[in-house]
Amino acid sequence: MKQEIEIRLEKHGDITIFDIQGDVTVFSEPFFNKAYKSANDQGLSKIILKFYENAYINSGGIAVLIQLLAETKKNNQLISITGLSPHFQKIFNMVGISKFARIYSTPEEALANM
Amino acid sequence: MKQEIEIRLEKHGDITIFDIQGDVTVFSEPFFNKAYKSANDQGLSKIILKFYENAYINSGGIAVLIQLLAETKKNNQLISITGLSPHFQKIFNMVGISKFARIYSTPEEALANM
Amino acid sequence: MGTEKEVIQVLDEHTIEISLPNQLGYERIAMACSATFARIVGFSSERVEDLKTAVSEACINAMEHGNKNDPDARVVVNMHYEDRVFSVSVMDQGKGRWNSDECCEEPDIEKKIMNLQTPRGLGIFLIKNLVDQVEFNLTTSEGNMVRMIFKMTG
Amino acid sequence: MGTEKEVIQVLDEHTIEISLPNQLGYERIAMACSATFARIVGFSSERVEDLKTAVSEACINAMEHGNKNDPDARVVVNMHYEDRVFSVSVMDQGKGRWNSDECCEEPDIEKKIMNLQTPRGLGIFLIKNLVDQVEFNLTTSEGNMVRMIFKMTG
Ligand SMILES: Nc1ncnc2c1ncn2[C@@H]1O[C@H](COP(=O)(O)OP(=O)(O)O)[C@@H](O)[C@H]1O
Ligand SMILES: Nc1ncnc2c1ncn2[C@@H]1O[C@H](COP(=O)(O)OP(=O)(O)O)[C@@H](O)[C@H]1O
Repeated sequence: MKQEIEIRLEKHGDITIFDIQGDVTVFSEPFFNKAYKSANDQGLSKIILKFYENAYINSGGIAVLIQLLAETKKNNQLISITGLSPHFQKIFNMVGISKFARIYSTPEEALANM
Repeated sequence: MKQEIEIRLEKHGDITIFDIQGDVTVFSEPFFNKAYKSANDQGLSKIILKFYENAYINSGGIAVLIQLLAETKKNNQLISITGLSPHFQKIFNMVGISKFARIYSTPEEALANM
Repeated sequence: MGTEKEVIQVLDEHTIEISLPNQLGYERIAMACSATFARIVGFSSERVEDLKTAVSEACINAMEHGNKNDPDARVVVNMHYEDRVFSVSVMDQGKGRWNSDECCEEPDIEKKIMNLQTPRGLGIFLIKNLVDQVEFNLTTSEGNMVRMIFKMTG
Repeated sequence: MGTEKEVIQVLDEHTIEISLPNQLGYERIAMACSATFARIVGFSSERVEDLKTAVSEACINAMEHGNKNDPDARVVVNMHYEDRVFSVSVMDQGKGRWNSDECCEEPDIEKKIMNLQTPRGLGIFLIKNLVDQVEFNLTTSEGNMVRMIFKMTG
């Protein structure tokens, strides 16, 4: 069984975009940890999590994102989320993620507002 | 169980586009018959079958298309097919449909060449 | 034991059943199956998304908790549509009884962010919020069963 | 009867099984299921499309011919992936034996267009052309079974 996720990092000034392709599940934890560490090593201050409309995100994956939000909160880093389908926007509101991360439709919109 | 197909007719000079939304199966026969009759009543001479990339077409639907091709052939009418996914282009070649209908990627391309 | 019910499922013309290996990731197959069924009977794409997430969470729980990740266990998903009611039952082979009301603290995002609550524990919360009705305390001869109900509206 | 084989299927960790009512249209559920499974194990999207069409045609034949459109009959689809081989078996409850080589004229588009051959009769042709291997002459205790094999390449 392939658990596929790929996170590519893109720097835009002091903002790092995590370009997240694939499934966000409990198996994604090491990928997010690695991405966060490498962004931190480069002295980031802001993060955009760029999702795609057809992403599969389950509660295990949301738990991984909550851990990331906890880290950014602790380190006083701003974090935004983009590209969620209406369904996952609803889910992220339900869980309360949207209290700790601003939700934008596109990375461009997030970049302009952070 | 809903067997959903909708065929809308669009006139472009002497060409009628059949805009085919939904599943092309054995249940589509009355829809194609009706569309063909109404286009004929308006004195059409050429037809474009406009499919969509995500169409579901099975062998029962292909049989319905073959009957339509047989009619157009009998009546000396030109017929083209557009919008097929690469998979269904392959299937239509396999079955030999492409010997009796020209396959184009878009209706615009078909309109320009008929 | 007052709330425990033993359930027998029949495979009639309104019923689809799928049997999966107990492998994380394979919940996607149950999602695709139930989503296609629900689309055929006419659910909106919004409701289909809700269904997919609920089915996914119930299957993952069956795999992780019910079947305790045993690769030889099975997860059986039974889908039924009749009289504008779509029901999905997810069955595991876990003998351990549990009660969704007693088992878990309500998720609290503030606590989770402050590390005062585990980041996990969202599955049952999501299911409860996405379905029209759910029963967690059902048992079959094999193990646990969760039954979720989606009603056709409009 | 030389080519007839009686087959018993087991549900192991490599196997997914789905049971469908005998209703045209429900083949889409088997398609979604097998497509998701094949994607998970790594088939290309081109091969997944081939698989979907082959599964669709085998299910429709099981419904129309094997089960003679009986709404109370079932179609069971068993999917197995192991050692880079994906196999799909489609079982009906039709007792009538048939032979794919003897049963049907090879489709000929010229004849079909000239009304010299039925426009139908394409299902088995498509299956043969899309799969790596297929056996039509299998039987189970219940009825007919068609087994299609897709090999992982590259
Ligand atoms: N099928 C099941 N069998 C046994 N226990 C279960 C089952 N589903 C859920 N539970 C129990 O309910 C708890 C909460 O589940 P859930 O909200 O999905 O969060 P998580 O799976 O992250 O713990 C689980 O930790 C488990 O103890
Ligand atoms: N599962 C089956 N059980 C019995 N007969 C079958 C089955 N599948 C196919 N057949 C026979 O093979 C013939 C050809 O099938 P096919 O190529 O799919 O075309 P069609 O279904 O349009 O006739 C059918 O007409 C039927 O006689």
